[in-house]
Amino acid sequence: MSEHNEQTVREEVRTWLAANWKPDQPLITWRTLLAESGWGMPTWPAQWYGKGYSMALGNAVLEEIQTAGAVGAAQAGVRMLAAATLLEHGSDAHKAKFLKSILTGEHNWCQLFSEPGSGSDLAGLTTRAELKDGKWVINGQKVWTTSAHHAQYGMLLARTDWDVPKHQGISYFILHMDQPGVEVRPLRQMNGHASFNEVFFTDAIVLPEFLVGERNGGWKIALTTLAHERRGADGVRSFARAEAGQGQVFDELREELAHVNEPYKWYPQRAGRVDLILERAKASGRITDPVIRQEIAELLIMARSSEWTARRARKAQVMGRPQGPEGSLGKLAASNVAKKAAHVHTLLAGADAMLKGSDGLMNGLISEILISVPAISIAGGTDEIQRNIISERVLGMPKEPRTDVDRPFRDVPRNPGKR
Amino acid sequence: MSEHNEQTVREEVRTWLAANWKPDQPLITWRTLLAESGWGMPTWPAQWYGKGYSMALGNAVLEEIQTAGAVGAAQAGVRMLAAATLLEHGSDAHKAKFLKSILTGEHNWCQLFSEPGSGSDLAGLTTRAELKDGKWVINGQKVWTTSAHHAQYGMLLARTDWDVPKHQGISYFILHMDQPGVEVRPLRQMNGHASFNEVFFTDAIVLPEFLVGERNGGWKIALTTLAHERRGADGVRSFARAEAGQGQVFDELREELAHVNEPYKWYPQRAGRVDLILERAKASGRITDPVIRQEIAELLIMARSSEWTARRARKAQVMGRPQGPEGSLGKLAASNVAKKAAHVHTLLAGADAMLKGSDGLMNGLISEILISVPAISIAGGTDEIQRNIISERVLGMPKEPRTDVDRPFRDVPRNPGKR
Amino acid sequence: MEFSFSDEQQVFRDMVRRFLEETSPTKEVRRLMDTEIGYDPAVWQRLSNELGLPGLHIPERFGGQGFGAVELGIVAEEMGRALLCAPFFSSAVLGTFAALNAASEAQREELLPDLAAGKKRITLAVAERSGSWQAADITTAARSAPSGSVLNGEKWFVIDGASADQLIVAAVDEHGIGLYLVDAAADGLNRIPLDTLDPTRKQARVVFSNVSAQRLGGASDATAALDRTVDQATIVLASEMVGGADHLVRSAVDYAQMRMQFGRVVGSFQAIKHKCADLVLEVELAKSAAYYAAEALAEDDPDVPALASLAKAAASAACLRAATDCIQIHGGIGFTWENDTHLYFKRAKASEMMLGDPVYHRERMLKNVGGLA
Amino acid sequence: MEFSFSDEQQVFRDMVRRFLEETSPTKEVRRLMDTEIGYDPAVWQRLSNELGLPGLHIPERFGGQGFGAVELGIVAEEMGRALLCAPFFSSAVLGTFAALNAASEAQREELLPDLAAGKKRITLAVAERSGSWQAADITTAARSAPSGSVLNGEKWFVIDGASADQLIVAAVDEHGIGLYLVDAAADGLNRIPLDTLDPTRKQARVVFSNVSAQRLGGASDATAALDRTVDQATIVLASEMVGGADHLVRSAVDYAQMRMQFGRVVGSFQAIKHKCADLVLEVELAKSAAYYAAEALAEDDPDVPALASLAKAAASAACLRAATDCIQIHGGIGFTWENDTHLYFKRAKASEMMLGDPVYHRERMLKNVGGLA
Repeated sequence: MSEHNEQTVREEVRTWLAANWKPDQPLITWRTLLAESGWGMPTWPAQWYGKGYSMALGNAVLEEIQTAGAVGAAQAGVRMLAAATLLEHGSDAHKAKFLKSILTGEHNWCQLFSEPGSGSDLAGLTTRAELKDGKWVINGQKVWTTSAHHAQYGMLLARTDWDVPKHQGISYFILHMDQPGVEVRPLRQMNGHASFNEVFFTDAIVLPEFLVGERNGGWKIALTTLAHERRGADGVRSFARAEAGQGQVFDELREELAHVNEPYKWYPQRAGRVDLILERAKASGRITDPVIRQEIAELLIMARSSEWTARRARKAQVMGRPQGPEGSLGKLAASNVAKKAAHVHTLLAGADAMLKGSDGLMNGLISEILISVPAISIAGGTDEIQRNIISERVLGMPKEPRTDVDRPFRDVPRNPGKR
Repeated sequence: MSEHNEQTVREEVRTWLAANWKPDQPLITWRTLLAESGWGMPTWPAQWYGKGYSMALGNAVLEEIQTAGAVGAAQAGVRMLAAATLLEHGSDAHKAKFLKSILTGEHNWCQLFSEPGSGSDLAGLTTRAELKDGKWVINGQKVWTTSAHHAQYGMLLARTDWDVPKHQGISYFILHMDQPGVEVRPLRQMNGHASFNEVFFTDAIVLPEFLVGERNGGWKIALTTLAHERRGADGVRSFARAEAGQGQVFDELREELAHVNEPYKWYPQRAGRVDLILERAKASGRITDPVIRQEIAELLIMARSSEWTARRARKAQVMGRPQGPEGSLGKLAASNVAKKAAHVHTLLAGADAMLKGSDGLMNGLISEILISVPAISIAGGTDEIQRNIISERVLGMPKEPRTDVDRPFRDVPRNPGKR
Repeated sequence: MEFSFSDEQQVFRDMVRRFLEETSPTKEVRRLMDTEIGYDPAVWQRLSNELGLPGLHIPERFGGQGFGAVELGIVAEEMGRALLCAPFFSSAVLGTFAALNAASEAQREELLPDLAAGKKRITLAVAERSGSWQAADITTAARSAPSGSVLNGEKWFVIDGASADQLIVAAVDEHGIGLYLVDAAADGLNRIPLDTLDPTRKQARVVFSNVSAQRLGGASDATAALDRTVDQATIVLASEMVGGADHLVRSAVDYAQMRMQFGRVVGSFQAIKHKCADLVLEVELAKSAAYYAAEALAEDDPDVPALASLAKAAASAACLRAATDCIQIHGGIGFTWENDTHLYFKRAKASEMMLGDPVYHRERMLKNVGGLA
Repeated sequence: MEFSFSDEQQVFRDMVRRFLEETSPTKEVRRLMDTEIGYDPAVWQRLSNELGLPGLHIPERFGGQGFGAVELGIVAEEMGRALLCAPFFSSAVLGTFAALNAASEAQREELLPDLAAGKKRITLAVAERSGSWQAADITTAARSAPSGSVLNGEKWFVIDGASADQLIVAAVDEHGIGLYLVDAAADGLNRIPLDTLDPTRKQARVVFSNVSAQRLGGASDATAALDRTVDQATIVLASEMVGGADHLVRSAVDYAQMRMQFGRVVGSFQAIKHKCADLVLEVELAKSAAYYAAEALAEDDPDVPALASLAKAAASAACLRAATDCIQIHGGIGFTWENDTHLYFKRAKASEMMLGDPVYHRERMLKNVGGLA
């Protein structure tokens, strides 16, 4: 496919867009066109809604779509993690059945990995899948499932063999969420939002054809999903982008985004809102306080250095350089920045830090920072797990001696099943 | 012995002192009298230079000695750790041979426990003792041995069995330092002082009668020594006390103290010299700087709270209350205080922090703080070991799974013998 | 200084703790925090009648028990541990100390017996929009009127301000600062509940428009009485915070002992063990500071202002850290509404700022450092 | 901003690193730190002749290589890693930048070729007894004299002040601040070596009693040139510190991988692993700051003053922490003279204070925050 040079490709896209893109059509109609053309996911294989292009060429295509002001393939939620996993490990039947509706936005997905009893230790999961009468019967519980309440499908990890070591008895399934054995309950956080769900399975059913990969071979597939998640391939990070076009496509897109992004609206507060610090320092008058100024400076130094470090990592990746330490540090850095920011916001708020809602500063935004930041050092892998990862993968330090990986999972001490 | 009431005892001591104490006699003569009278160590057993008194009654005796302005038994160095260990685990022959000269100050002792390859993991020691022709032959190396260069005897831990788990193959010996197989080399620290020594054994000899306790039973005896060390029973802490009397006893005592305390003269600097902070803040003019004031306040809060915590612990001990968390925190608290103090001293010194010796502040004292404080979080048990102890003994958290305690020491991975 | 509680004090602590374990489990805290007044009058009555806690430190001649700051600190510590929802801090601490410090003998005779019996709840209103508890920042004004005085101004962050029976209000008058007693039902008084981060302790904004008030004490500046009241309350608040911190340490350790990951309890990982060790160190130091300050208050030590600030700064840091670490050690569950840690976190965050933040108190401590140096 | 080094820059870094590994092993550092001048003239010559490092950033027309701040940062980082004892910072950085910023074209032609070739070592004297590198704190005075100018005053903390061939001296004169070139052999010049905490970089006190001097540049205030010089040197110093910090991280990790306790390498304990993880994070962030500041300097970004201070504050904290943690991870051995960590620790401690301490730089960064906000 690299016979195309970039200019030719750009012209091809433009021609196609000129013929097909118009803002006044149903969003799904447009995205179906886009998916079938292969332009929406140019780096995907040509046989699966893509063009098989390199990352660079793919970026050129996406640039053209953006320049034309056209709407791209659906990105929100965890759909892209599902897509990436299916592209890599799914059967052709899986790809044929699921990929298009992921791109058009018709079907939403959720990730059914974490459990109450297995958080940091994901492979310690105890949700069970048992083959009965030719169908997989699922029993157990998942948690921290974003958007489970409006997902049609879930990527499910369940234990299918208890007599082998923990990583070797897990299978990866595609679960249809809309069935009697699946109950989704919102899980409220300390900041009052309920961005996550608990999902309970009581004899929920998965058809045998919806096993992904081999039976008991689910762990390495899960690692694919997780690797894409770490790379930020989920659409979560893009939630802040406003889509301001005119026409039916955009109206429907805004509706979709409002819906999908709802659970994430406190995420910027969780990150500490460094962007508000100087404004708040001026508004509070404490910008002249030398003690506060030191705190602000420390925060800005951390925040800017973290950004620059992330940009170093991205640049190295783009240049094809081997990843240096800077690549694995982002999450821990973000956690440190957020904690420091919450501290500075507290000092800047003074006694008003005790107020919330409409009595609180910035209509409660500041108090939302204070009660959201504690999540950032936990969600998506605790600081402690990040430090393990950094010390092992970046610094090459040895793992701790493990007592849980070399024996049948049945015999590994674990949390009681009930919560 | 508790038939004595305190008043009777006090009078008895006074009478004895009136008859025997005079400042113009050789120090050793006086201390021999004191040791033989039992008044010097009133809580020791009556048959071993003591009176068998309770702690309270013993304190009354020592008060009387102090009130009379008389010099007490020798305390400096680690002699009292040796004495306490021998009293508990030594044979009558050991007690008869060693205790008196400990009390008179004639013989100094050192503690031959730590090795280059076993610091935090003391029980991993590899100095070996082999019985040849009826004598123990010692080979190996010790380190961090304070005062080894002027000690006549050492408390030595050596491995006598390599085929049993690590704690079960260690024996406790009394080693005569003045012999050809023992070489003492001063070990210079980053602050330029050489307070410690390395001690090398090349076929050094211990006579069989100088084994303390059972062969291979040395570990629990070592724990006795270490417990007394933790309780501050070594004389190290008292080094700052000046002895200001007139007469031959005092002249000789001052000489002894100057000699024995020499290695410890940087210890106050290692602790951060919080006592100098306000004086330095005023002298530097930075006492008016709000940023520095916060740092000073944080330091004083830590330092005062640490003192009060230590006093809570002592008071609880005196009252016979069960030890609370406050008892085990002192060393870690002291380490935190010292580090913070070094930071504040640096800020107060400004560019002058770059100078030392006579060019440095307070004739180099401040620079000595800066380059001595790093030792406090290591010496006598690292901060990490303290955190283990606190979490396990105070908070009751479980030990980490161990891989080194249940198999023959021979098979435990360890540092290469040579350094 | 004693550096130790007496056997009697220990017995007293156990009694208070048992009472609070019974009456203030977190289920009850959760129920009460959603009510308007934020406490259970029946529990308040029991706490007053059975234990006499509101009058603990009120002299016996005014119907109190005549104990001192050390006993009060014990009570506050246990209340912090139990996260009790009650008007104790507002009425038994702020209001009562203000009355003790500023009121005339006749006024004391009028006010204190009811306070001691828990029959009347009187809070103290000092801070205004700027959020300062310093006398110099007060702008609410009092002027003499034919019958008593008249207040105009606005107070913020008034604890239990919307539910108290009476308020003692710090105002500027011709003598400097005066403390004025105002009836909750007085004309011109408007009490607006504030939406607070900490749902377990209610606050109100109180607006005074020509409100009739009675000045406490004689015709002289009450700044010293106000400052002393704030110092006393600051020490009690520090005690409350170390109680909360101590609970949080225990909660974190208990969870870490129970929670399994990787085939081990997480409390066997050094990352968790060392975090707990550092935490218990900070909390024990803060306790020592709170105990020392309470003893100093009981002995009327001249260093009380410095020690109050020291104890508050230490307790704020320790309690907030304990709450943050407790959430972290719980992992995801620690961030849920269902888990109790966030209730303590929010109390810690609010207490950190109440009566002055740690930066303020560190500076104030150093200004008054005196014998601490 | 590039956020990445080019392939050529990487090759250059490797070359510098190899050279320094060969010429500046710690055994050599230990030998040189005990000498009076504190460096090896033969190595200085090789470094000048073979690599042209002193002239790296000097324009080609003055005999330099015409590279920019990024390449200079690379060199400084590698020198920090190797703890090189050499007059590079004093002469190639401070002196050279001062000449570049302040000298007239004729003076540049006179000075820069020798500087570029490493034939002359010219240091810069700014700070005085008060230890400030700010123009406003300078009291050393210059007055016009029949032939050139005459200096009176005293400079402190002059790097390589006792061994440099010439000094550029910041002094107050009728235009404001002037930078004056003084010959080391001039009458009335007294250079007294200072006893420094960091034995690897010598400093001197320099007393001027009617010393003949030549003013650099035209008859106008040189404050801006001085400030820029200090900014440039600050960025280079930050680069040097992150080099040292990076070495220390590696040293700590290597030791932890090798040292056994309790039957495991200590690097398998979370207490050590997590300390190293936190450390590498801080060091990588400081590196990013130093790299960004160097790029900004190369691009003549208006935020250079803020970025210089930001990079210095970040690098100081990271380098000192790296040294402290490296000692801690080594345990007892880390505190011995025989172990090399203390040499880095002492350099870190001195560099922390050189050209202004972190408190100063954080405040200064915020004053100039501009585009960083």
